[in-house]
Amino acid sequence: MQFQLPLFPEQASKVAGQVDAFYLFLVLITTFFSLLIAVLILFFIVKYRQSPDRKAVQIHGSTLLEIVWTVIPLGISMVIFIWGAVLYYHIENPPNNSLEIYGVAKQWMWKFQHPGGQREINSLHVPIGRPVKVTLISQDVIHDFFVPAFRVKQDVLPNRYVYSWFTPTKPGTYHLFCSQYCGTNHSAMIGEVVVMQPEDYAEWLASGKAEGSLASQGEKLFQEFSCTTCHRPDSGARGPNLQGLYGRPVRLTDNRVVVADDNYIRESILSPNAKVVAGFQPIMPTFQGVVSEEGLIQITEYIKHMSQQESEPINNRSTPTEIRDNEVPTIQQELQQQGNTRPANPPEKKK
Amino acid sequence: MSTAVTTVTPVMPAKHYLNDNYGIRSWLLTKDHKRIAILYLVSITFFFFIGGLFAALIRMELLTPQGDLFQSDTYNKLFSMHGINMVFFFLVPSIPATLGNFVLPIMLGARDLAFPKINLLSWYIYIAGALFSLATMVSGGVDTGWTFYTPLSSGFLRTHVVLIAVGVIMAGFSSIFTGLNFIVTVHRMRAPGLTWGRLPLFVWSNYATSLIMVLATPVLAITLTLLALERGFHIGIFDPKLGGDPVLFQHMFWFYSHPAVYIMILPGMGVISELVTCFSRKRVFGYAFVAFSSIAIAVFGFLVWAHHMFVAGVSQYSAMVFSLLSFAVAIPSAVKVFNWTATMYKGSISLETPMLYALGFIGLFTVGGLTGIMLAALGLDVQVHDTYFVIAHFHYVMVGGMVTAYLGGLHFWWPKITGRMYPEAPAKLAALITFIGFNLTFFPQFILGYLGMPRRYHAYPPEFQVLNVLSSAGASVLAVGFLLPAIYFMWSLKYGAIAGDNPWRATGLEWQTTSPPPTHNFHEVPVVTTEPYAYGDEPEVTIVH
Amino acid sequence: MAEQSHPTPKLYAIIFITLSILTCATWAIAFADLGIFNPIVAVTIAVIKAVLVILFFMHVRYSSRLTKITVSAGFFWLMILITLSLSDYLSRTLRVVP
Amino acid sequence: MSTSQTTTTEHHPALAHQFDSMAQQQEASTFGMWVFLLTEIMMFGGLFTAYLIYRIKYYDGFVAGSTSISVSWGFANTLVLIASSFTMAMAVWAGEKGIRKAQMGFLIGTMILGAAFLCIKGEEYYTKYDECHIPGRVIGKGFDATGGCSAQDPKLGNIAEEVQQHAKELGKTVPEASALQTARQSEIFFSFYFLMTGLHAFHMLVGMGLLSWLFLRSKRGEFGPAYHTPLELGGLYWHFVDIVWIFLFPLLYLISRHAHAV
Repeated sequence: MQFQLPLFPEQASKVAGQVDAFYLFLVLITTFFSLLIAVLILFFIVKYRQSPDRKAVQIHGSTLLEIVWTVIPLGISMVIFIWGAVLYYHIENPPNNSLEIYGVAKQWMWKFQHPGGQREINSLHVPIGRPVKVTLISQDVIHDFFVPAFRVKQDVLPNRYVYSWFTPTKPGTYHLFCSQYCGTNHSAMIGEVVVMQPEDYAEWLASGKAEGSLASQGEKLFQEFSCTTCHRPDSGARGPNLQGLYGRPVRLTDNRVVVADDNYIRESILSPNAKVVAGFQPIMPTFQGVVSEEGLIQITEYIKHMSQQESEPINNRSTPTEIRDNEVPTIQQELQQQGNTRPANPPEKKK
Repeated sequence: MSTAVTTVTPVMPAKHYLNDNYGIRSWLLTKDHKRIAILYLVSITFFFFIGGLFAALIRMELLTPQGDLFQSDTYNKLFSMHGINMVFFFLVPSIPATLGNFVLPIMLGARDLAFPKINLLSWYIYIAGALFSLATMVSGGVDTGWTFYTPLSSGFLRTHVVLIAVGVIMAGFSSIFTGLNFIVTVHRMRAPGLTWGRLPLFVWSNYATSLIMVLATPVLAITLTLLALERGFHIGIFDPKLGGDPVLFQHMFWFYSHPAVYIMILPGMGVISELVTCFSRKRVFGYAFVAFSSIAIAVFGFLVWAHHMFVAGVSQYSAMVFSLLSFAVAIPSAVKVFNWTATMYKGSISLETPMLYALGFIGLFTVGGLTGIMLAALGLDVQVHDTYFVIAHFHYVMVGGMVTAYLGGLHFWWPKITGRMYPEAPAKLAALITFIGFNLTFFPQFILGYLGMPRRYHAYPPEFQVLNVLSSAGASVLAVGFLLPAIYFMWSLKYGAIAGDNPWRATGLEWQTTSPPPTHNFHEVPVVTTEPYAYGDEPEVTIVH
Repeated sequence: MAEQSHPTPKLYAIIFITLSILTCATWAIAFADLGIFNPIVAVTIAVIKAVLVILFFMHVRYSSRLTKITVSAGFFWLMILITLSLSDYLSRTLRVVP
Repeated sequence: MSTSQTTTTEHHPALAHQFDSMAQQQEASTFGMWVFLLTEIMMFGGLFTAYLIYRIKYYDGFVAGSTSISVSWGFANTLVLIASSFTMAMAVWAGEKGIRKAQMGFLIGTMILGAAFLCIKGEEYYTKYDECHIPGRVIGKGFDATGGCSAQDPKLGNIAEEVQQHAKELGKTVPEASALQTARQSEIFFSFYFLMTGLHAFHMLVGMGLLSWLFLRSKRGEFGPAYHTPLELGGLYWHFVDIVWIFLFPLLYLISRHAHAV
């Protein structure tokens, strides 16, 4: 055949097959009802064609029928809702052991950073067979991270981290589209996702020129901005100790409890007084306009890294095989424990 | 009831609203709802063809994968202006402001709408908004897309966003005034005996539409005002740099724009109810259910807006709530489709042009509605959101639904409006061409969408070309289908056969007055004694044109 | 409904005085520390005042059912806008438990 | 049956052709006004929704902004507006009774109170203009030497100072860095303050126009027991504007007042 006329995009992620199955189910329902209506209409047109010797039979309606065709669609749509919601839940929530990659979108390009510090533009290399979580942020307008072959899509917002995750299953090169209109060259904001065998990926990572891992770059910034002056582990520190902070619930001055996730860390760097940890003074200046998006990602990655065992050396995380399988307790578990133990980041001193 | 066959030769009434008064002033200062309907008809037709022209250029560009016909900036302006003109200046006013304005008071047995001056004012506001839109086009266009998403529109684009925002706000106020007028008229101006249970379904659906216009449009007005202020003064409400939340704009925008898609389909549903009963010569099946489903759609339509935002960064919990509610709004639509189909059962069906459009509507709306269900299903929406699947879906509803219903209604009431018949043969041909062209244009886009072609793409990867070429080919067929009626309607103004009061032998008060009606609609106040659609009781009359 | 009896000047005066007292109350209470009840009390008083104005100054108490439904519809739809929008904002930071 | 053909006997000059009776016309007009007010509720509603979201998000900034505006003026204005609602209600009453003098007197009274409200509002606006709190960097006379608000964050200064001042009164200290951040967040408060009170003041201006027109018609003796619909509609509009303010006052002026000195 000269032209290929595919009906499905390639299935290159674990979830793709599930989405396709759901899609087929819905196509089937759509076809069934459309045909039902079409056939009925055509049948009626022929059967009840106007003719001089027959008059229309006046029927007022039937409550029973109305109930039937209210309840049946309602039932079907509830099935669709539940199936769709479960699938969505699955698509939206990455597992804890994902390989974490960071993406920054800007008009009109994609910039990705691997944990080992390798950067790429408009292309994203990922290994086959393990969940990949891409943390995304935009530098300007709203973009959208869309890989049809993976059946994932996520609007990339300015000023807030969002996530997209997938488990690639098939080596190859796939389209990465920006599917939220973002200005003049919106349609040129196309990248590619290259799915590789793990060993090829490791080789590719090794060939990339990285100025140290993300975390170590973050550490450098951490020193540069003199963050250590206040954020120290000792008791005289003026800022909370960041060791072991990431992913834990934090009690704030107003007694609220928030989880120290990427967005919390980002917010605390840019507007530090918004959510001050209980027991500390709001003395930190803002770093708005001082740190770049990439820098924020690196610092976050460094803080994440500090959460791990002291013994684990920082530069060790350049290869994906060594990504921790972190077992962060859920907020519920943490809150349960609060009766007897303090939150993970207990304020050591008062005032 | 006697069934004696009488033969009548229709004549034009000596005095009617068209020859009551002459001259440009008598039109521009008219307070007659029928003349205002015609003013609207002319204006929205103008915008329909402008919007159509943009669509044609878009489809031309998409014939090839490289963006070679236009610059990407130009292309972005084309689809933006296509969307803005079609949505705010054609679809929203289409049926309510023209057919609704014309027949709704007559259907109620009223001499006019409750507030004729406000009705005229609403047309002038529309025209003022339209001038802003034209000014925007002339001064280089706007490239926000019809959704105006921030922060792109508020802080990044260099085009005339404020100008078009003002235009859209004005168009919005014009529809608020139309809606207000309809609501009050339906409540307060019904003829003696015309109880709520006897209202024609077209009135019910326009009433439901008016509720949405009145309750949703103000939110759009304030949202676009905030957008304009954000651009002018950097007030920081949508600008993330100043601490604002761009997603809030989407919430507020869709609070209007999702109900607005029901503004754009409910009146069409009302038209179809009239057409199906008339050309099946049958009472509508389940009157109360069809009537209340309109209200249900209007109310539920307000609860589902964030299904446009499943991947926009809303919380997963609220995404689930909005998805669940979205299915609720699908049910009344399904009820309507089933009832129309059941109405045809054991009817006496004749396939005049309006009926052809009505049948086309039912088929296309069914596909459009069911694909809407697919979009409301969370897991699938992730894949098809912001792709050509969405484009195909809403064109099935907006064009396959609303435009088809509008054309059907226009053919149906054309004899009432002008007193003359349109030519039947070319009209049937046009209906057929529209149906075929429409499906050829938009069906391939469903597949394109699932394959992953994002919307608003000026250039696209080459593997999408075959489907795009098909779609563009369909668009050229569709264009013929839309141009034909413009030609023969004009022709019929002079040469069409005299229609007579009731060429379709339809029920409804509008058919009991002359065609065209006198300025005050009725020579004596009608009294309603029967339920609507009392087909079967009417005397057989053969009309010889 | 023009024939229906509207309030007398005396009733208007009573409403006016009540409204003034409530205004003073909301002003005074604002300076007392009631914790999270401060905004709640303030808004409750505002609602009471608004209802008084609607019922008496705007004659809704003496109007048709249609008017009453119209007024309620306005506030009902406003509640839809507010609650459903907030449903997103307030649940965004909730963490999904795996 | 909703229409009646009974009362067409005496044809009032104000009866429009599309209506059968004055009663029907009055009902339709009043209902129309209510539907219009419905749209007004939704329009202000959009702003209220946005306000609530940001109030939750930037609570400290909203507290700081709210504390910096004059609660006394806000309180005074609430009383003024309630009084004007009272005089308006009385004007409508006088209209129904057909007492021309009272109509005119109460309308004038309402206008004076409306003007007083706008003057107070103007005074408040001027203060904020002076302190560079008008949203954006363009309008206002600043603290900086050049006399404008265009320099780097001049407007943050006074809020930051106030935040520190209030903290001191409560025996706490707020470092400058933190106060500056609060001040920055308070800018969103001021955006809402000007948007909401601005839209409200715009409605007041429209209302003043309506009142003058009603006054002229009342002077001509057009309103009496048979026909006073315009007066009633004007009243509905005016009371609605009052209701908006009844909500604006606690929402804008009374955020966490208890934590601060007057």
